[in-house]
Amino acid sequence: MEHPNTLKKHIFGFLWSLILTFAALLITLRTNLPLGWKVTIIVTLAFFQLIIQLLYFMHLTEGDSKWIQVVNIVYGLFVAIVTVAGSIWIMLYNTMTH
Amino acid sequence: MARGHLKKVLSLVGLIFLLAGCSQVKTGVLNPQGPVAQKQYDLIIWSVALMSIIFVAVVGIFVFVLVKYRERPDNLDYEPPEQEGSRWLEIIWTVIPVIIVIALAIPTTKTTFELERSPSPEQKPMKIEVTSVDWKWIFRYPEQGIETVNYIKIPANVPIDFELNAVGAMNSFWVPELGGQEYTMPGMTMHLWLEADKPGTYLGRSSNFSGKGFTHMTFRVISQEKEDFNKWISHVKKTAPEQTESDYLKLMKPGNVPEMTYSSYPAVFIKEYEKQQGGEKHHHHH
Amino acid sequence: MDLFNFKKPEHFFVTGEPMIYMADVLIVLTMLGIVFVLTYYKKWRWLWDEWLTTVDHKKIGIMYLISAVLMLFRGGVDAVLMRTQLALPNLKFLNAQHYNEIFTTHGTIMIIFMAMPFIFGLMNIAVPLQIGARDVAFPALNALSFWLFAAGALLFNISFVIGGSPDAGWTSYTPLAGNELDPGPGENYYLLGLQISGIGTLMSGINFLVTILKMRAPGMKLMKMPMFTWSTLITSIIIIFAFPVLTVALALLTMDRLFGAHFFTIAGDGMPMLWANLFWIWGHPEVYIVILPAFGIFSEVISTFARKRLFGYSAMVYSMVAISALSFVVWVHHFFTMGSGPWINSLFSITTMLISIPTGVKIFNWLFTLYKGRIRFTTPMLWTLAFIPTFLVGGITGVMLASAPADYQYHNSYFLISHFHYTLIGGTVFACFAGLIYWWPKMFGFKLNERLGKWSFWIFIIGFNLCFIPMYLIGLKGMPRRIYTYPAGLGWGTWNMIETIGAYLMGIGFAIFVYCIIYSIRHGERDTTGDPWDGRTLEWSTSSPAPEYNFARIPQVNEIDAFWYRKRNKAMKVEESKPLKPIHMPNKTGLPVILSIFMFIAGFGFVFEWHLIGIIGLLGVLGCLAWRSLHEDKGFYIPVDIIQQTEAKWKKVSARGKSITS
Amino acid sequence: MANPSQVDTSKPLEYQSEDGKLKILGIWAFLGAEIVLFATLFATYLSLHGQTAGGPTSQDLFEVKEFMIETILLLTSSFTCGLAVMEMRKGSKKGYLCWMLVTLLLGLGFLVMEINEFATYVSEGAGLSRSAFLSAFFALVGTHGAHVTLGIGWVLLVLYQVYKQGFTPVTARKAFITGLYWHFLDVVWIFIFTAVYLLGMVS
Repeated sequence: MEHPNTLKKHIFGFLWSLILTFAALLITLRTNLPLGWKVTIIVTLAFFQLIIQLLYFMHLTEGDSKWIQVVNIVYGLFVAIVTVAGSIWIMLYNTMTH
Repeated sequence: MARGHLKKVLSLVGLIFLLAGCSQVKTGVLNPQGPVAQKQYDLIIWSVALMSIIFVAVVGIFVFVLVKYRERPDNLDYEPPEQEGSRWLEIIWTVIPVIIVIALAIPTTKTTFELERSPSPEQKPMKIEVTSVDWKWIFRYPEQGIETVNYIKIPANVPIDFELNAVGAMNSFWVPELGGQEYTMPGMTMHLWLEADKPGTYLGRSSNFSGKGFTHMTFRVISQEKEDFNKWISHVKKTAPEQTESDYLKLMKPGNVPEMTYSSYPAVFIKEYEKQQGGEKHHHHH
Repeated sequence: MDLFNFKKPEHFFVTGEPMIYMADVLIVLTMLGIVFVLTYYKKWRWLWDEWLTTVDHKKIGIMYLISAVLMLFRGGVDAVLMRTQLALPNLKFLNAQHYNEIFTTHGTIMIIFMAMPFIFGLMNIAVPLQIGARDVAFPALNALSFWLFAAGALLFNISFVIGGSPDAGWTSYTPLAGNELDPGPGENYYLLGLQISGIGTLMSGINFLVTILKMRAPGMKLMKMPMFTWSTLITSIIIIFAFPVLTVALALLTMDRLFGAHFFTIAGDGMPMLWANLFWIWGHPEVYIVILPAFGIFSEVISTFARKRLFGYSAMVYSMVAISALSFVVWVHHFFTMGSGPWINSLFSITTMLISIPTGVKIFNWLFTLYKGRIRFTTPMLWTLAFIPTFLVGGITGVMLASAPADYQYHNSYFLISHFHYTLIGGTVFACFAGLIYWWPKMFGFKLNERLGKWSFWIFIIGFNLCFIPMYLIGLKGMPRRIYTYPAGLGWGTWNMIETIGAYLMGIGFAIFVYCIIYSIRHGERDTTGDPWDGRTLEWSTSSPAPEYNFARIPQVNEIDAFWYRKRNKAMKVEESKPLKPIHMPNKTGLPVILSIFMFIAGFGFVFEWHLIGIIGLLGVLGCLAWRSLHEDKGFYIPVDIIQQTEAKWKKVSARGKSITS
Repeated sequence: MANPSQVDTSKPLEYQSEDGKLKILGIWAFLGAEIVLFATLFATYLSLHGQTAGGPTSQDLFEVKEFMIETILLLTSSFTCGLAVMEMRKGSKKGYLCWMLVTLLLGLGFLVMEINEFATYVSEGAGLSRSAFLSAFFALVGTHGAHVTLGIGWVLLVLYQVYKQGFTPVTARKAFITGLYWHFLDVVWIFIFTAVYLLGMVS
């Protein structure tokens, strides 16, 4: 647990982040998926990248306070998602339902 | 049936609480004069009734423990027991509030959706366009082609579809006796249904702070029998002045003005002007 | 953006009102007085060494409390002025503009510059002592938090005499608060004052989070922490995740006003409603930021004066956790009437109602803590007991407001005003009084006079209810908030008169409280034992006032209410037999004050759109940060013999005190 | 403030002192706050994306090549920053300094491209005050850019201290914390890349 950041892991993380980035680019520009699908897929890919950075580069699960760190990030993401999704719903779609 | 009965009893309890100690409370929100205000009034009374259960329970326990367990000269050697808590009590005072919340949430949701629709769907509605301007209310009757400022006349028992707009600051359009309010916002058209049961005059106002002249941003709502209303319309058509573009622009300047009546208004010019003031309108999908 | 624009605003010094000239004179006289006293008694050095550069959480707490009481006075004067104007129909005591400014500053000051620092003051005083720590995790950062708060508060308050007060309400809704409808420095003061103190608040949140999670005495598991510490922890979490929203919202409106951006303007396709949305995403959690610590204080006071451990401890904790999560998903109930559709309104109605469930759990747990207790009616206990029915009324009207269709009738009316004063005064302000009186001996070594305290309590409580109960009624009678006058004949007059009388009584209650402090400084009962209330938590196990290092030996904790059990089990002696070690303490630093002065300069510059001054201020801030990075504070050690001397002195006085009383 | 005498040598240097642990946890809490700060800017941007006031839209402005290069620069800098911290844990001062310099250069490259992008938009009349959409674009992307700028300054201060003092519990902690901050900026950029640039190309 103490020294997980070997060179191999870093390279692994870097390659994955490149792959995910280009995948998102290709899906957006080179496919004919409906917009809703594109949005869903590339946002999901972004969250995968987030996890990779947190685990491989940022050592989120390291140290005495790893659980606090994880809960902290999860709570932050909860508020972030509520803020973004809630605002979009309220600002753009609030009266479209009837 | 049983629930309806309970509701009545509780409503009574609620009313007693609300009215305790005050005689002439019957104005404003507590004096509903139309179906919309009536629905909201019923919901208010229902919530007061539900809340009084909690109120009575808590105050009861509170007074009891204070009297019974206060320190007295004769109990100074009493050492209170160390209680960790009680699973059963915890469950009781979680479950009962949950039930109360459900009992309030269901009519709340139902009424929220109902208020989006005409209160009397079988009646042909009338449309009135409302624009709040710093610091006055402009009302246009698109079907009749007339315009009033700081007062409206409406036919009783006809659902009115108020289309709310604003130039300048946000305001809120509120006629307590006819129903709850809705904001008027620049660049965002909104709708509010109201209806009066019978002829009468009610006070309306802006309830959302909008600057210096806000306090005096009131208007009268005069509900009349249909014939009287129609007579008024034709009278206005015959006698009131036409609104010119410069009359309109004068109204757009900040300030309070008295009640006014116009037999017509420059519709195309106004539309252009308000579009320019309000930016591109977004989301009004009614 | 013109760097070298030093345009003077139309009215640099506010003029025209006799009241303002009076205030000007008073301010100048007070400042001259302070300077004179400090110089005459050669106290400048003392001020700098003991207070301005201190990093001691206890002193920082005291400075927060002094500021908060001053701000309570200022906000209270605002309130009394408003109530005077509304006492009778058609009064001309204040004009519309003046009234608008006063309700704006009243709201902003009470929430941001009174309630927040009051709570932070009490947290600073009590939390490190409650968890058996020497200080907070980042003492210098703690000082910086305070000084940034002070800079923000000062900036906001000088708007009164320089440049003009903000006048768009404490919610500062756009487009009214935009440049087009409200030009001039007033709103800029609001934006920058809040921004600067908000940054300080965020840092306090981080500081207390780390302090509580990492610096507890050995054996104090999370579920053995005192309830006030728990509430501080939860509050810190809410601060960390809510305040950035305010930071951004304020920054965006600042960009609209200063740099021609179009977030909230009608021109350029901005959305005025977006401000309301962002403001309340922060604003609702903010309500819980000031109410949860209040719950914590009440928990401590109730369990101390009922001589019983808190009933349902774990349920109390879980309900706070639930409240913290729910507080982020209810914000739309502040603008049900802004065209949100029925789906949104229904959903947010229900989430809002859900908050009442954990809150109810807490109320019942307090009641059952009292049950089978032996209740002592001390002043802190009176404030706490008064809280229960008061907050209950605030809470049930809150549930009523949560019902969207009913809210269409309550919204923006005096019904709403009364509701949130019942929660914020009945919750937060009562807790501030309770906590201040409760921890007063720990701060200063003497108790406040109980008789005067009770007088101030009863007068305040009677005044409070006289003032706010009629507001529910006139709200239902259609009286909206923020009108500066009203005509006769609507049936509002009598009630308004009663409200005004109530407001004056609250003012008198506050005045008696201030007199009580002054009286007690000379005549208050000295606290020689460190434990004047027969307390339960660790802060009462050290001397009053606590020594610089808090505890000579870090206590070992085995139970909830650690000190209570130690007293029962006579474990004090065991504790005292352990050897003393030198204690490591952080050094004083002047950097927080200096950085905050730069921040103030930056804020002042941007208020008047003197961008060069603003940028110079910001560069100063960056310079301070860089300096700090290069000068790590290594701290110093208090040697054992000094600790021994300090402890011996206290023990001697304490023993003498005990022999006298027993 | 924690007692410096409590040292646990079984941990990496930055975690050895109590003070280091506190500060690392503090920075995590700060990053939690930063998540919400950027989320608010994203919420604003996504609400205002269509509010162009007849001015240029995202499709008119964004260039795939430009933002892809920016993205690759920042992703790579995050990687090299990770390598630097790895070198630090091996105790190699030289390795750390070298990789961190590479990181800074990549970051600087990113910054130059971004400033260039902004300058182009402004010169095309697509500045901050053109429309709500552009206000929100500059606020979001600009705040990230400001963070990168501050990050560069901060890293430079730390590099200087590591260069002078070598690795102590204090400098190691500082190096680790700046590393966390730098990775975090990369994470934020991934979301800007997704929600601003990619989505801006198709809607």
